Amino acid sequence: MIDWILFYLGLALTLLGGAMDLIASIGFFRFKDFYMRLHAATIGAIGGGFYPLIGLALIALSLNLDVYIKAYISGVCVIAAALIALTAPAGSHILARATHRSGEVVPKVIVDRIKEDMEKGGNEP
Amino acid sequence: MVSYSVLEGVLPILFGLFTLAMIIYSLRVFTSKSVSDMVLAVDALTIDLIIIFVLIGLYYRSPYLLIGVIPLAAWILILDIVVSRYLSKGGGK
Amino acid sequence: MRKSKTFPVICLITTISIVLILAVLLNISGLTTYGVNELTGLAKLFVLNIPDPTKPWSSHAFEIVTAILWDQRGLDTYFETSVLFLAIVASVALLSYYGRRHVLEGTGDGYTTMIVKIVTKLVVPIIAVVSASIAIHGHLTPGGGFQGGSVFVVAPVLILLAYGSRFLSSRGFNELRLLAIRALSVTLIFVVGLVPVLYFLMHGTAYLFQNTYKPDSAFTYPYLIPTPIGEILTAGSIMIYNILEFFAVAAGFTLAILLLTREFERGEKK
Amino acid sequence: MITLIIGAIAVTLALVSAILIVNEKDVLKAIVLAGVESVFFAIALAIFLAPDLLIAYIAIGLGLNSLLFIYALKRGERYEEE
Repeated sequence: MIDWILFYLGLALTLLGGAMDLIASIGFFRFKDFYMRLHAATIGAIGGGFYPLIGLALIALSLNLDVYIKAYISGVCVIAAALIALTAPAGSHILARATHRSGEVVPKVIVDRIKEDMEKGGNEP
Repeated sequence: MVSYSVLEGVLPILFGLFTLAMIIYSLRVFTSKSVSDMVLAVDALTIDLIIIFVLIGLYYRSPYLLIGVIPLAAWILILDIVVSRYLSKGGGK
Repeated sequence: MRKSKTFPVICLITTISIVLILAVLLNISGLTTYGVNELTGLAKLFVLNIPDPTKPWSSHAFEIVTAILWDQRGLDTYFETSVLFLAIVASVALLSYYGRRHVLEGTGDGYTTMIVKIVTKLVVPIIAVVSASIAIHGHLTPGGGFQGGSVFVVAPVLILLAYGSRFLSSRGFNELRLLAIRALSVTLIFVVGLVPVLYFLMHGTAYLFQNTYKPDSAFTYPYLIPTPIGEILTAGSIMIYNILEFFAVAAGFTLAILLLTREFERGEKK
Repeated sequence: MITLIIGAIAVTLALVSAILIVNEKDVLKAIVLAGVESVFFAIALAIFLAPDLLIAYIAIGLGLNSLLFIYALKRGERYEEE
Protein backbone atom coordinates (compact mmCIF):
# COMPACT_ATOMS: atom_id res chain seq x y z
CA MET A 1 0.00 0.00 0.00
CA ILE A 2 2.61 2.51 1.14
CA ASP A 3 4.79 1.46 -1.77
CA TRP A 4 2.11 2.37 -4.29
CA ILE A 5 1.57 5.75 -2.60
CA LEU A 6 5.33 6.41 -2.75
CA PHE A 7 5.49 5.27 -6.38
CA TYR A 8 2.64 7.45 -7.60
CA LEU A 9 3.84 10.44 -5.57
CA GLY A 10 7.29 10.07 -7.08
CA LEU A 11 5.89 9.57 -10.57
CA ALA A 12 3.73 12.68 -10.24
CA LEU A 13 6.71 14.73 -9.05
CA THR A 14 8.87 13.44 -11.91
CA LEU A 15 6.26 14.12 -14.59
CA LEU A 16 5.66 17.59 -13.14
CA GLY A 17 9.40 18.19 -13.25
CA GLY A 18 9.61 17.02 -16.85
CA ALA A 19 6.80 19.36 -17.87
CA MET A 20 8.52 22.23 -16.03
CA ASP A 21 11.78 21.40 -17.76
CA LEU A 22 10.10 21.60 -21.17
CA ILE A 23 8.45 24.91 -20.22
CA ALA A 24 11.81 26.27 -19.07
CA SER A 25 13.53 25.23 -22.29
CA ILE A 26 10.83 26.88 -24.40
CA GLY A 27 11.19 29.96 -22.20
CA PHE A 28 14.93 29.96 -22.86
CA PHE A 29 14.15 30.01 -26.55
CA ARG A 30 11.45 32.66 -26.52
CA PHE A 31 12.74 35.29 -24.07
CA LYS A 32 14.67 38.14 -25.66
CA ASP A 33 17.19 39.20 -23.02
CA PHE A 34 19.71 37.64 -20.64
CA TYR A 35 17.98 39.19 -17.62
CA MET A 36 14.65 37.77 -18.79
CA ARG A 37 16.15 34.31 -19.25
CA LEU A 38 17.15 34.26 -15.56
CA HIS A 39 13.47 33.56 -14.79
CA ALA A 40 13.47 30.53 -17.09
CA ALA A 41 16.73 29.36 -15.50
CA THR A 42 15.04 29.36 -12.09
CA ILE A 43 12.28 27.09 -13.36
CA GLY A 44 14.81 24.87 -15.12
CA ALA A 45 16.97 24.46 -12.01
CA ILE A 46 14.47 24.05 -9.20
CA GLY A 47 11.39 22.84 -11.06
CA GLY A 48 13.25 20.78 -13.62
CA GLY A 49 16.03 19.45 -11.38
CA PHE A 50 15.06 19.40 -7.73
CA TYR A 51 11.53 17.98 -7.99
CA PRO A 52 12.33 15.10 -10.41
CA LEU A 53 15.30 14.02 -8.31
CA ILE A 54 13.15 13.82 -5.16
CA GLY A 55 10.52 11.97 -7.20
CA LEU A 56 13.07 9.50 -8.56
CA ALA A 57 14.36 8.89 -5.02
CA LEU A 58 10.81 7.99 -3.92
CA ILE A 59 10.32 5.76 -7.01
CA ALA A 60 13.58 3.93 -6.32
CA LEU A 61 12.54 3.32 -2.70
CA SER A 62 9.27 1.69 -3.76
CA LEU A 63 10.63 -0.80 -6.34
CA ASN A 64 11.20 -4.50 -5.71
CA LEU A 65 14.98 -4.42 -6.21
CA ASP A 66 17.67 -5.36 -3.70
CA VAL A 67 17.83 -3.16 -0.62
CA TYR A 68 21.33 -1.84 -1.24
CA ILE A 69 20.53 -0.83 -4.83
CA LYS A 70 17.44 1.07 -3.65
CA ALA A 71 19.33 2.79 -0.83
CA TYR A 72 22.24 3.74 -3.13
CA ILE A 73 20.03 5.21 -5.86
CA SER A 74 17.78 7.21 -3.54
CA GLY A 75 20.74 8.43 -1.45
CA VAL A 76 22.56 9.73 -4.51
CA CYS A 77 19.34 11.35 -5.73
CA VAL A 78 18.77 13.18 -2.44
CA ILE A 79 22.38 14.38 -2.24
CA ALA A 80 22.30 15.59 -5.85
CA ALA A 81 18.99 17.38 -5.19
CA ALA A 82 20.52 19.15 -2.18
CA LEU A 83 23.57 20.13 -4.25
CA ILE A 84 21.39 21.51 -7.06
CA ALA A 85 19.22 23.46 -4.63
CA LEU A 86 22.40 25.03 -3.21
CA THR A 87 24.55 25.58 -6.28
CA ALA A 88 22.20 26.60 -9.09
CA PRO A 89 20.75 29.78 -7.46
CA ALA A 90 24.18 30.85 -6.18
CA GLY A 91 25.70 30.29 -9.60
CA SER A 92 23.08 32.25 -11.51
CA HIS A 93 23.28 35.01 -8.88
CA ILE A 94 27.01 35.55 -9.28
CA LEU A 95 26.77 35.21 -13.06
CA ALA A 96 24.08 37.89 -13.28
CA ARG A 97 26.07 40.18 -10.97
CA ALA A 98 29.27 39.84 -12.97
CA THR A 99 27.40 40.29 -16.25
CA HIS A 100 25.77 43.49 -15.09
CA ARG A 101 28.97 44.95 -13.59
CA SER A 102 31.21 44.14 -16.54
CA GLY A 103 28.76 45.37 -19.14
CA GLU A 104 28.75 42.13 -21.11
CA VAL A 105 24.98 42.48 -21.59
CA VAL A 106 23.52 45.96 -21.11
CA PRO A 107 19.97 45.77 -19.73
CA LYS A 108 17.26 47.49 -21.77
CA VAL A 109 15.54 49.29 -18.92
CA ILE A 110 14.31 52.83 -18.30
CA VAL A 111 15.97 53.32 -14.90
CA ASP A 112 19.04 51.39 -13.68
CA ARG A 113 19.42 52.09 -9.96
CA ILE A 114 22.35 49.71 -9.44
CA LYS A 115 24.35 51.51 -12.11
CA GLU A 116 23.52 54.90 -10.57
CA ASP A 117 24.66 53.67 -7.15
CA MET A 118 27.89 52.29 -8.58
CA GLU A 119 28.63 55.55 -10.33
CA LYS A 120 28.05 57.42 -7.05
CA GLY A 121 30.76 55.21 -5.51
CA GLY A 122 28.62 53.06 -3.28
CA ASN A 123 30.08 49.62 -2.58
CA GLU A 124 26.97 47.53 -3.02
CA PRO A 125 27.12 43.86 -2.04
CA MET B 1 6.59 -3.75 -3.40
CA VAL B 2 5.96 -2.22 -6.81
CA SER B 3 7.08 -4.47 -9.65
CA TYR B 4 9.86 -3.16 -11.85
CA SER B 5 7.80 -3.71 -15.01
CA VAL B 6 5.42 -0.91 -13.94
CA LEU B 7 8.36 1.50 -14.04
CA GLU B 8 9.48 0.06 -17.37
CA GLY B 9 6.15 1.16 -18.85
CA VAL B 10 6.60 4.81 -17.94
CA LEU B 11 10.37 5.07 -18.39
CA PRO B 12 10.15 5.88 -22.17
CA ILE B 13 7.83 8.81 -21.41
CA LEU B 14 10.29 10.25 -18.88
CA PHE B 15 13.22 9.69 -21.23
CA GLY B 16 11.29 11.43 -24.01
CA LEU B 17 10.42 14.48 -21.89
CA PHE B 18 13.94 15.08 -20.65
CA THR B 19 15.60 14.32 -23.99
CA LEU B 20 13.33 16.82 -25.74
CA ALA B 21 14.25 19.43 -23.15
CA MET B 22 17.93 18.54 -23.68
CA ILE B 23 17.67 19.15 -27.43
CA ILE B 24 15.95 22.53 -27.02
CA TYR B 25 18.46 23.66 -24.37
CA SER B 26 21.39 22.68 -26.56
CA LEU B 27 19.93 24.60 -29.52
CA ARG B 28 19.84 27.64 -27.23
CA VAL B 29 23.47 26.99 -26.25
CA PHE B 30 24.56 26.79 -29.89
CA THR B 31 22.73 29.94 -31.01
CA SER B 32 23.33 32.29 -28.08
CA LYS B 33 24.61 35.82 -28.66
CA SER B 34 26.62 36.44 -25.47
CA VAL B 35 28.71 34.29 -23.14
CA SER B 36 26.44 34.86 -20.14
CA ASP B 37 23.48 33.47 -22.06
CA MET B 38 25.49 30.43 -23.01
CA VAL B 39 26.66 29.71 -19.47
CA LEU B 40 23.13 30.09 -18.11
CA ALA B 41 21.83 27.64 -20.71
CA VAL B 42 24.70 25.23 -19.93
CA ASP B 43 23.63 25.29 -16.26
CA ALA B 44 20.09 24.27 -17.13
CA LEU B 45 21.38 21.71 -19.65
CA THR B 46 23.66 20.09 -17.07
CA ILE B 47 20.84 19.84 -14.54
CA ASP B 48 18.73 18.20 -17.24
CA LEU B 49 21.54 15.75 -17.98
CA ILE B 50 21.83 14.81 -14.27
CA ILE B 51 18.26 13.50 -14.41
CA ILE B 52 19.01 11.59 -17.62
CA PHE B 53 21.97 9.97 -15.79
CA VAL B 54 19.68 8.85 -12.96
CA LEU B 55 17.16 7.50 -15.48
CA ILE B 56 19.91 5.53 -17.25
CA GLY B 57 20.95 4.10 -13.87
CA LEU B 58 17.34 3.04 -13.24
CA TYR B 59 17.09 1.55 -16.74
CA TYR B 60 20.15 -0.66 -16.28
CA ARG B 61 19.18 -1.34 -12.60
CA SER B 62 22.77 -0.54 -11.68
CA PRO B 63 23.49 2.14 -9.06
CA TYR B 64 27.18 2.38 -9.87
CA LEU B 65 26.63 4.70 -12.84
CA LEU B 66 25.23 7.40 -10.58
CA ILE B 67 28.31 8.45 -8.62
CA GLY B 68 29.38 10.81 -11.42
CA VAL B 69 26.27 12.89 -10.78
CA ILE B 70 27.73 14.65 -7.74
CA PRO B 71 30.88 16.14 -9.35
CA LEU B 72 28.66 17.11 -12.30
CA ALA B 73 26.43 19.11 -9.95
CA ALA B 74 29.47 20.84 -8.45
CA TRP B 75 30.83 21.65 -11.91
CA ILE B 76 27.91 24.05 -12.49
CA LEU B 77 29.10 26.25 -9.63
CA ILE B 78 32.74 26.11 -10.80
CA LEU B 79 31.87 27.18 -14.36
CA ASP B 80 29.67 30.02 -13.11
CA ILE B 81 32.30 31.37 -10.73
CA VAL B 82 35.15 31.05 -13.24
CA VAL B 83 33.28 32.84 -16.01
CA SER B 84 32.04 35.58 -13.69
CA ARG B 85 35.56 36.00 -12.36
CA TYR B 86 36.91 36.35 -15.87
CA LEU B 87 34.22 38.87 -16.77
CA SER B 88 34.55 41.04 -13.65
CA LYS B 89 38.37 41.08 -13.66
CA GLY B 90 38.51 43.01 -16.87
CA GLY B 91 37.64 40.44 -19.49
CA GLY B 92 34.24 41.86 -20.40
CA LYS B 93 33.30 44.01 -23.33
CA MET C 1 31.59 36.92 -43.95
CA ARG C 2 29.13 34.93 -46.06
CA LYS C 3 31.62 32.08 -46.25
CA SER C 4 31.89 31.78 -42.46
CA LYS C 5 28.09 31.54 -42.17
CA THR C 6 27.74 28.62 -44.56
CA PHE C 7 30.93 26.82 -43.52
CA PRO C 8 29.58 25.04 -40.37
CA VAL C 9 26.45 23.91 -42.22
CA ILE C 10 28.53 22.33 -44.99
CA CYS C 11 30.77 20.68 -42.37
CA LEU C 12 27.76 19.31 -40.51
CA ILE C 13 26.07 17.89 -43.60
CA THR C 14 29.28 16.28 -44.83
CA THR C 15 30.13 14.71 -41.46
CA ILE C 16 26.64 13.39 -40.83
CA SER C 17 26.46 11.84 -44.30
CA ILE C 18 29.86 10.16 -43.80
CA VAL C 19 28.67 8.80 -40.44
CA LEU C 20 25.45 7.46 -41.99
CA ILE C 21 27.33 5.77 -44.86
CA LEU C 22 29.72 4.17 -42.34
CA ALA C 23 26.81 2.96 -40.20
CA VAL C 24 25.08 1.36 -43.19
CA LEU C 25 28.33 -0.31 -44.34
CA LEU C 26 29.08 -1.68 -40.85
CA ASN C 27 25.54 -2.97 -40.51
CA ILE C 28 25.68 -4.77 -43.87
CA SER C 29 29.05 -6.36 -43.11
CA GLY C 30 27.82 -7.62 -39.72
CA LEU C 31 30.65 -6.11 -37.68
CA THR C 32 28.30 -4.32 -35.29
CA THR C 33 26.94 -7.51 -33.74
CA TYR C 34 30.22 -9.47 -33.79
CA GLY C 35 30.95 -11.11 -30.44
CA VAL C 36 28.38 -9.13 -28.44
CA ASN C 37 27.14 -11.96 -26.29
CA GLU C 38 30.29 -13.95 -25.57
CA LEU C 39 33.59 -13.12 -23.88
CA THR C 40 36.76 -13.76 -25.82
CA GLY C 41 40.43 -14.19 -25.03
CA LEU C 42 41.96 -12.11 -22.26
CA ALA C 43 38.62 -10.66 -21.12
CA LYS C 44 37.36 -14.16 -20.35
CA LEU C 45 40.43 -14.86 -18.20
CA PHE C 46 40.06 -11.63 -16.23
CA VAL C 47 36.29 -11.68 -15.78
CA LEU C 48 36.14 -15.31 -14.70
CA ASN C 49 39.22 -15.33 -12.45
CA ILE C 50 39.40 -12.04 -10.55
CA PRO C 51 36.13 -11.95 -8.55
CA ASP C 52 36.04 -15.70 -7.81
CA PRO C 53 37.89 -16.48 -4.54
CA THR C 54 38.13 -20.20 -5.29
CA LYS C 55 40.29 -19.68 -8.39
CA PRO C 56 44.08 -19.64 -7.83
CA TRP C 57 44.70 -16.34 -9.64
CA SER C 58 41.92 -14.43 -7.87
CA SER C 59 42.44 -10.90 -6.48
CA HIS C 60 39.50 -11.08 -4.02
CA ALA C 61 38.10 -7.81 -5.40
CA PHE C 62 34.72 -7.38 -7.10
CA GLU C 63 35.72 -4.38 -9.19
CA ILE C 64 37.70 -5.86 -12.06
CA VAL C 65 39.17 -2.64 -13.49
CA THR C 66 40.78 -1.59 -10.20
CA ALA C 67 42.04 -5.12 -9.62
CA ILE C 68 43.71 -5.19 -13.05
CA LEU C 69 45.24 -1.77 -12.43
CA TRP C 70 46.77 -2.55 -9.05
CA ASP C 71 47.23 -6.32 -9.02
CA GLN C 72 47.82 -7.55 -12.55
CA ARG C 73 49.58 -4.38 -13.74
CA GLY C 74 50.75 -2.84 -10.45
CA LEU C 75 54.25 -1.84 -11.56
CA ASP C 76 52.84 -0.16 -14.66
CA THR C 77 50.40 1.92 -12.60
CA TYR C 78 53.18 2.84 -10.19
CA PHE C 79 55.23 4.30 -13.02
CA GLU C 80 52.21 6.25 -14.28
CA THR C 81 51.84 7.72 -10.79
CA SER C 82 55.50 8.70 -10.71
CA VAL C 83 55.23 10.38 -14.12
CA LEU C 84 52.43 12.52 -12.69
CA PHE C 85 54.64 13.19 -9.65
CA LEU C 86 57.45 14.43 -11.87
CA ALA C 87 55.04 16.70 -13.75
CA ILE C 88 53.88 18.25 -10.48
CA VAL C 89 57.50 18.74 -9.34
CA ALA C 90 58.32 20.44 -12.65
CA SER C 91 55.36 22.83 -12.35
CA VAL C 92 56.38 23.67 -8.76
CA ALA C 93 59.91 24.41 -9.94
CA LEU C 94 58.58 26.71 -12.66
CA LEU C 95 55.93 28.58 -10.72
CA SER C 96 57.34 28.90 -7.19
CA TYR C 97 60.02 31.27 -8.53
CA TYR C 98 57.36 33.91 -9.22
CA GLY C 99 55.57 33.09 -5.98
CA ARG C 100 58.66 33.87 -3.91
CA ARG C 101 59.33 37.17 -5.62
CA HIS C 102 55.84 38.60 -5.40
CA VAL C 103 54.33 37.53 -2.10
CA LEU C 104 50.92 38.85 -3.05
CA GLU C 105 47.94 36.63 -2.39
CA GLY C 106 44.39 37.48 -3.30
CA THR C 107 41.39 37.26 -1.03
CA GLY C 108 38.88 36.88 -3.83
CA ASP C 109 37.30 40.29 -3.17
CA GLY C 110 35.73 42.05 -6.09
CA TYR C 111 33.83 39.22 -7.66
CA THR C 112 32.58 36.87 -4.95
CA THR C 113 29.73 37.61 -2.58
CA MET C 114 28.55 36.35 0.79
CA ILE C 115 26.07 33.97 -0.91
CA VAL C 116 28.76 32.16 -2.90
CA LYS C 117 31.06 31.93 0.12
CA ILE C 118 28.38 30.30 2.30
CA VAL C 119 27.31 27.90 -0.47
CA THR C 120 30.96 26.91 -0.97
CA LYS C 121 31.28 26.24 2.75
CA LEU C 122 28.28 23.89 2.54
CA VAL C 123 29.28 22.11 -0.68
CA VAL C 124 32.93 21.39 0.14
CA PRO C 125 32.31 18.76 2.90
CA ILE C 126 29.89 16.86 0.63
CA ILE C 127 32.50 16.67 -2.14
CA ALA C 128 35.20 15.57 0.32
CA VAL C 129 33.04 12.75 1.72
CA VAL C 130 31.97 11.55 -1.74
CA SER C 131 35.55 11.50 -3.05
CA ALA C 132 36.78 9.62 0.04
CA SER C 133 34.02 7.04 -0.43
CA ILE C 134 34.94 6.61 -4.11
CA ALA C 135 38.55 5.94 -3.10
CA ILE C 136 38.07 3.78 0.00
CA HIS C 137 35.68 1.23 -1.45
CA GLY C 138 37.22 1.38 -4.88
CA HIS C 139 37.72 -2.40 -4.81
CA LEU C 140 33.96 -2.97 -4.46
CA THR C 141 32.35 -0.26 -6.62
CA PRO C 142 33.61 1.56 -9.72
CA GLY C 143 36.22 4.14 -8.87
CA GLY C 144 39.57 3.97 -7.18
CA GLY C 145 42.41 6.15 -6.06
CA PHE C 146 42.86 8.29 -9.16
CA GLN C 147 39.14 8.86 -9.65
CA GLY C 148 38.58 9.73 -5.98
CA GLY C 149 41.53 12.11 -5.94
CA SER C 150 40.42 13.89 -9.08
CA VAL C 151 36.89 14.31 -7.70
CA PHE C 152 38.40 15.71 -4.47
CA VAL C 153 40.14 18.49 -6.46
CA VAL C 154 36.73 20.09 -7.08
CA ALA C 155 36.66 21.17 -3.40
CA PRO C 156 39.98 23.13 -3.34
CA VAL C 157 39.09 24.67 -6.70
CA LEU C 158 35.84 25.99 -5.22
CA ILE C 159 37.66 27.35 -2.16
CA LEU C 160 40.34 29.00 -4.29
CA LEU C 161 37.75 30.65 -6.51
CA ALA C 162 35.41 31.80 -3.75
CA TYR C 163 37.85 32.81 -1.00
CA GLY C 164 41.12 33.45 -2.86
CA SER C 165 44.43 31.70 -2.40
CA ARG C 166 45.24 33.35 0.93
CA PHE C 167 42.47 31.37 2.66
CA LEU C 168 43.88 28.00 1.67
CA SER C 169 47.50 28.73 2.49
CA SER C 170 46.64 30.38 5.81
CA ARG C 171 44.81 27.18 6.85
CA GLY C 172 48.01 25.13 6.60
CA PHE C 173 47.77 23.95 2.98
CA ASN C 174 51.03 25.53 1.85
CA GLU C 175 53.31 24.23 -0.89
CA LEU C 176 55.76 22.42 1.36
CA ARG C 177 53.13 20.40 3.19
CA LEU C 178 51.25 19.44 0.04
CA LEU C 179 54.46 18.39 -1.67
CA ALA C 180 55.42 16.39 1.44
CA ILE C 181 52.07 14.57 1.44
CA ARG C 182 52.47 13.80 -2.26
CA ALA C 183 56.04 12.51 -1.95
CA LEU C 184 55.23 10.48 1.18
CA SER C 185 52.26 8.80 -0.52
CA VAL C 186 54.24 7.86 -3.64
CA THR C 187 57.05 6.49 -1.46
CA LEU C 188 54.64 4.49 0.68
CA ILE C 189 53.06 2.94 -2.43
CA PHE C 190 56.50 1.72 -3.44
CA VAL C 191 57.25 0.44 0.08
CA VAL C 192 53.98 -1.53 0.15
CA GLY C 193 54.91 -3.02 -3.22
CA LEU C 194 58.41 -3.82 -1.96
CA VAL C 195 57.32 -5.86 1.09
CA PRO C 196 56.97 -9.12 -0.93
CA VAL C 197 60.59 -8.74 -2.03
CA LEU C 198 61.73 -8.71 1.62
CA TYR C 199 59.67 -11.87 2.13
CA PHE C 200 61.38 -13.33 -0.94
CA LEU C 201 64.82 -12.63 0.52
CA MET C 202 63.96 -14.29 3.85
CA HIS C 203 61.54 -17.15 3.16
CA GLY C 204 60.78 -18.11 -0.39
CA THR C 205 59.21 -17.16 -3.69
CA ALA C 206 57.31 -13.87 -3.97
CA TYR C 207 56.76 -11.28 -6.68
CA LEU C 208 57.17 -7.50 -6.76
CA PHE C 209 53.79 -5.78 -6.20
CA GLN C 210 52.21 -9.14 -5.25
CA ASN C 211 48.77 -8.94 -3.66
CA THR C 212 47.42 -12.27 -2.41
CA TYR C 213 48.75 -15.83 -2.48
CA LYS C 214 49.55 -17.40 -5.82
CA PRO C 215 49.94 -21.14 -6.56
CA ASP C 216 53.74 -21.02 -6.25
CA SER C 217 54.06 -18.33 -3.59
CA ALA C 218 52.58 -18.28 -0.10
CA PHE C 219 52.99 -14.55 0.56
CA THR C 220 49.67 -12.77 1.05
CA TYR C 221 48.26 -9.51 2.34
CA PRO C 222 45.16 -9.98 4.53
CA TYR C 223 42.08 -9.91 2.31
CA LEU C 224 39.35 -10.85 4.82
CA ILE C 225 39.59 -9.27 8.27
CA PRO C 226 37.22 -10.91 10.80
CA THR C 227 35.49 -8.58 13.27
CA PRO C 228 32.74 -9.27 15.87
CA ILE C 229 30.09 -7.87 13.49
CA GLY C 230 31.19 -9.50 10.27
CA GLU C 231 34.08 -9.87 7.89
CA ILE C 232 35.63 -6.85 6.19
CA LEU C 233 36.75 -7.42 2.60
CA THR C 234 39.90 -5.39 2.03
CA ALA C 235 41.13 -7.18 -1.12
CA GLY C 236 44.71 -7.32 0.13
CA SER C 237 46.89 -4.41 -0.83
CA ILE C 238 44.41 -2.91 -3.32
CA MET C 239 42.66 -0.91 -0.60
CA ILE C 240 45.99 0.41 0.76
CA TYR C 241 47.09 1.41 -2.74
CA ASN C 242 43.76 3.15 -3.36
CA ILE C 243 43.95 5.23 -0.19
CA LEU C 244 47.58 6.22 -0.77
CA GLU C 245 46.91 7.08 -4.41
CA PHE C 246 43.94 9.18 -3.31
CA PHE C 247 46.17 11.29 -1.06
CA ALA C 248 48.87 11.53 -3.73
CA VAL C 249 46.56 12.68 -6.54
CA ALA C 250 44.53 15.04 -4.33
CA ALA C 251 47.63 16.75 -2.88
CA GLY C 252 49.35 16.98 -6.24
CA PHE C 253 46.43 18.52 -8.12
CA THR C 254 45.68 20.89 -5.22
CA LEU C 255 49.30 22.06 -5.28
CA ALA C 256 49.28 22.69 -9.03
CA ILE C 257 45.97 24.57 -8.92
CA LEU C 258 47.11 26.61 -5.88
CA LEU C 259 50.29 27.72 -7.64
CA LEU C 260 48.46 28.54 -10.88
CA THR C 261 45.79 30.54 -9.06
CA ARG C 262 48.43 32.51 -7.18
CA GLU C 263 50.26 33.17 -10.44
CA PHE C 264 47.12 34.49 -12.11
CA GLU C 265 45.92 36.52 -9.12
CA ARG C 266 49.16 38.50 -9.35
CA GLY C 267 48.65 41.94 -10.80
CA GLU C 268 44.94 41.76 -11.51
CA LYS C 269 42.89 44.87 -10.90
CA LYS C 270 41.01 45.23 -7.64
CA MET D 1 17.20 0.31 -27.50
CA ILE D 2 15.92 3.60 -26.01
CA THR D 3 19.29 4.32 -24.42
CA LEU D 4 20.97 3.77 -27.78
CA ILE D 5 18.70 6.41 -29.34
CA ILE D 6 19.56 8.87 -26.57
CA GLY D 7 23.25 8.08 -27.04
CA ALA D 8 22.94 8.76 -30.78
CA ILE D 9 21.27 12.13 -30.09
CA ALA D 10 23.91 13.09 -27.51
CA VAL D 11 26.84 12.18 -29.76
CA THR D 12 25.29 14.10 -32.67
CA LEU D 13 24.96 17.19 -30.46
CA ALA D 14 28.61 16.72 -29.43
CA LEU D 15 29.52 16.66 -33.15
CA VAL D 16 27.61 19.90 -33.72
CA SER D 17 29.37 21.60 -30.81
CA ALA D 18 32.76 20.41 -32.08
CA ILE D 19 32.07 21.97 -35.48
CA LEU D 20 31.00 25.21 -33.80
CA ILE D 21 34.20 25.29 -31.68
CA VAL D 22 36.32 25.23 -34.82
CA ASN D 23 34.39 28.12 -36.36
CA GLU D 24 34.10 30.30 -33.23
CA LYS D 25 35.79 33.72 -33.08
CA ASP D 26 35.19 34.35 -29.35
CA VAL D 27 37.62 32.13 -27.42
CA LEU D 28 35.66 32.26 -24.15
CA LYS D 29 32.61 30.90 -25.98
CA ALA D 30 34.78 28.16 -27.48
CA ILE D 31 35.96 27.12 -24.00
CA VAL D 32 32.39 26.87 -22.72
CA LEU D 33 31.42 24.89 -25.83
CA ALA D 34 34.29 22.46 -25.16
CA GLY D 35 32.75 21.84 -21.74
CA VAL D 36 29.36 21.19 -23.36
CA GLU D 37 30.94 18.67 -25.76
CA SER D 38 32.48 16.84 -22.79
CA VAL D 39 29.10 16.68 -21.08
CA PHE D 40 27.56 14.97 -24.12
CA PHE D 41 30.43 12.49 -24.28
CA ALA D 42 29.88 11.78 -20.58
CA ILE D 43 26.34 10.67 -21.47
CA ALA D 44 27.72 8.33 -24.12
CA LEU D 45 30.14 6.88 -21.54
CA ALA D 46 27.25 6.26 -19.13
CA ILE D 47 25.23 4.53 -21.82
CA PHE D 48 28.09 2.20 -22.75
CA LEU D 49 28.52 1.27 -19.05
CA ALA D 50 31.97 2.73 -18.33
CA PRO D 51 31.59 4.28 -14.86
CA ASP D 52 35.32 4.21 -14.06
CA LEU D 53 36.10 6.37 -17.04
CA LEU D 54 33.05 8.55 -16.41
CA ILE D 55 34.13 9.73 -12.96
CA ALA D 56 37.65 10.75 -14.02
CA TYR D 57 36.29 12.29 -17.24
CA ILE D 58 33.77 14.49 -15.45
CA ALA D 59 36.24 15.70 -12.81
CA ILE D 60 39.16 16.40 -15.16
CA GLY D 61 37.60 16.93 -18.57
CA LEU D 62 34.95 19.29 -17.31
CA GLY D 63 36.18 20.80 -14.05
CA LEU D 64 39.91 21.25 -14.42
CA ASN D 65 40.00 21.68 -18.20
CA SER D 66 37.75 24.74 -18.44
CA LEU D 67 39.40 26.25 -15.33
CA LEU D 68 42.90 25.95 -16.79
CA PHE D 69 41.81 27.26 -20.20
CA ILE D 70 40.18 30.34 -18.68
CA TYR D 71 43.28 30.95 -16.52
CA ALA D 72 45.39 30.81 -19.66
CA LEU D 73 42.97 33.09 -21.51
CA LYS D 74 43.49 35.85 -18.92
CA ARG D 75 46.99 36.42 -20.32
CA GLY D 76 45.78 36.40 -23.93
CA GLU D 77 43.32 37.99 -26.32
CA ARG D 78 39.66 37.10 -26.10
CA TYR D 79 38.64 37.83 -29.70
CA GLU D 80 40.37 36.30 -32.68
CA GLU D 81 41.16 38.45 -35.71
CA GLU D 82 39.17 37.91 -38.88
